[in-house]
Amino acid sequence: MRLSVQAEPFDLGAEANAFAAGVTGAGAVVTFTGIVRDNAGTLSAMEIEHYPGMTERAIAAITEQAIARWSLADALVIHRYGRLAGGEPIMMVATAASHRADAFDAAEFLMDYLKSRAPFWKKEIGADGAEWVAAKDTDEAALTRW
Amino acid sequence: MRLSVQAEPFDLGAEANAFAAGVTGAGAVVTFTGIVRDNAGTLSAMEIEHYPGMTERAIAAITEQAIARWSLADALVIHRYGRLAGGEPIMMVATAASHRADAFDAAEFLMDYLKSRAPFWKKEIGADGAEWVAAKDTDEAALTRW
Amino acid sequence: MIDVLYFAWVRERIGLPREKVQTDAPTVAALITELCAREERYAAAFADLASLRVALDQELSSFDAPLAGVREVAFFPPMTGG
Amino acid sequence: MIDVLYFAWVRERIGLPREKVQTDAPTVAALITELCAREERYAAAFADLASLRVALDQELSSFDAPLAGVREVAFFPPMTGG
Repeated sequence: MRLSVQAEPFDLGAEANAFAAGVTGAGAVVTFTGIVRDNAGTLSAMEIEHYPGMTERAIAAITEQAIARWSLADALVIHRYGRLAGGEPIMMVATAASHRADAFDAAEFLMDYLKSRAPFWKKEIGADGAEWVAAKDTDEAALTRW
Repeated sequence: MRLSVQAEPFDLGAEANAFAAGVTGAGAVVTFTGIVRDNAGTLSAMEIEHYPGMTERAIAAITEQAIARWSLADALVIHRYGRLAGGEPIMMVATAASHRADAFDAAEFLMDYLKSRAPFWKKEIGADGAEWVAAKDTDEAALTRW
Repeated sequence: MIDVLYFAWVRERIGLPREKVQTDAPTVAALITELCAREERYAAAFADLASLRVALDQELSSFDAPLAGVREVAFFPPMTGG
Repeated sequence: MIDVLYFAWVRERIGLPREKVQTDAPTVAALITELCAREERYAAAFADLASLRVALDQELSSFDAPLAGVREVAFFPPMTGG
């Protein structure tokens, strides 16, 4: 299990390869990567604030829950904070399991919980000012399926 | 859209990076990688047979359906054939969409359809002989959810 | 003349990957009956149709499908890709 | 003395990321009432509790939770990670 809360960019491919190389006996690896949307060339930036201490605790608790529930061979969570440019990766999760359904379900669970239960707040910085991203009702509703 | 049916190994990380670099405006990238299970060090090999011609047609049809249904920014499918050693990647899919639910659903759809509708057959080669992998009822049942 | 292809254990039981067959069979089922009448290895391969699939010109089809105009018939077990 | 932390627009409205508060408030709600009585910027930040979340010692909690033994209280809007 590797969990990282970091300001630095990460390399999706290098992380995915290192993760896959570290698991034995798993037949299925799923990765999810969130990227700052670069809408139609309007290179928007994003500022991500977090709650040092609680962030790490929340991510560890969510990931341990996923590993236990879906008998994962391993799991990875990387989440950045600070200023990110359009097109940059924000975060990624990876899951490894014997069968694909478990790897997919665990990755979706991680994403749903990280989105609404890990203390990060996104501020979108556009040409005409900055705005805090509002939480969506659908994100809160997504938790009820687990 | 990149579709490849190949005997050669592929590099998960390099493919994931190239795929993510090629999409603009997508906030979510999901990858699935299937790996030859190396059970408890019994390095089993796998022989994958396919139906040249039909394989490419089936993969293209399934992928085009996924792109249209989930408005994907892009999709990738790589599937190997021939002899594979334990721990080697068998295949991967990648999907890119604006939102995570679409990227996840499309990747799961691709996997469910590739598994039961693309003409590949797996033979497991163990210490005491070779055996064709039997199709699972659950794989056929998985198609009904789409 | 029609190209008939066999994959996986169907290929192994029949002992060849493909062959040209001269037939007037109107349907896939009729072609299977003709093949089974030839030799025991065909009968063994086609013993349980529930565990077989058929593709006509590289599209999945059914055993009662007509063969008129078809150039390539393939028989194989349920697919196990992914 | 209790550490009180503010994040995102709560931090911006109140104008500081953290402060030490001397309080005997028995619950989170009582602490909020005390803070709102101080200055307008607190009242503005806490105007709509439905759009706020609270964590006690880095665990999500509720506004009616007791403060006894708590060292760190954090107020913030619903989270938007991922």
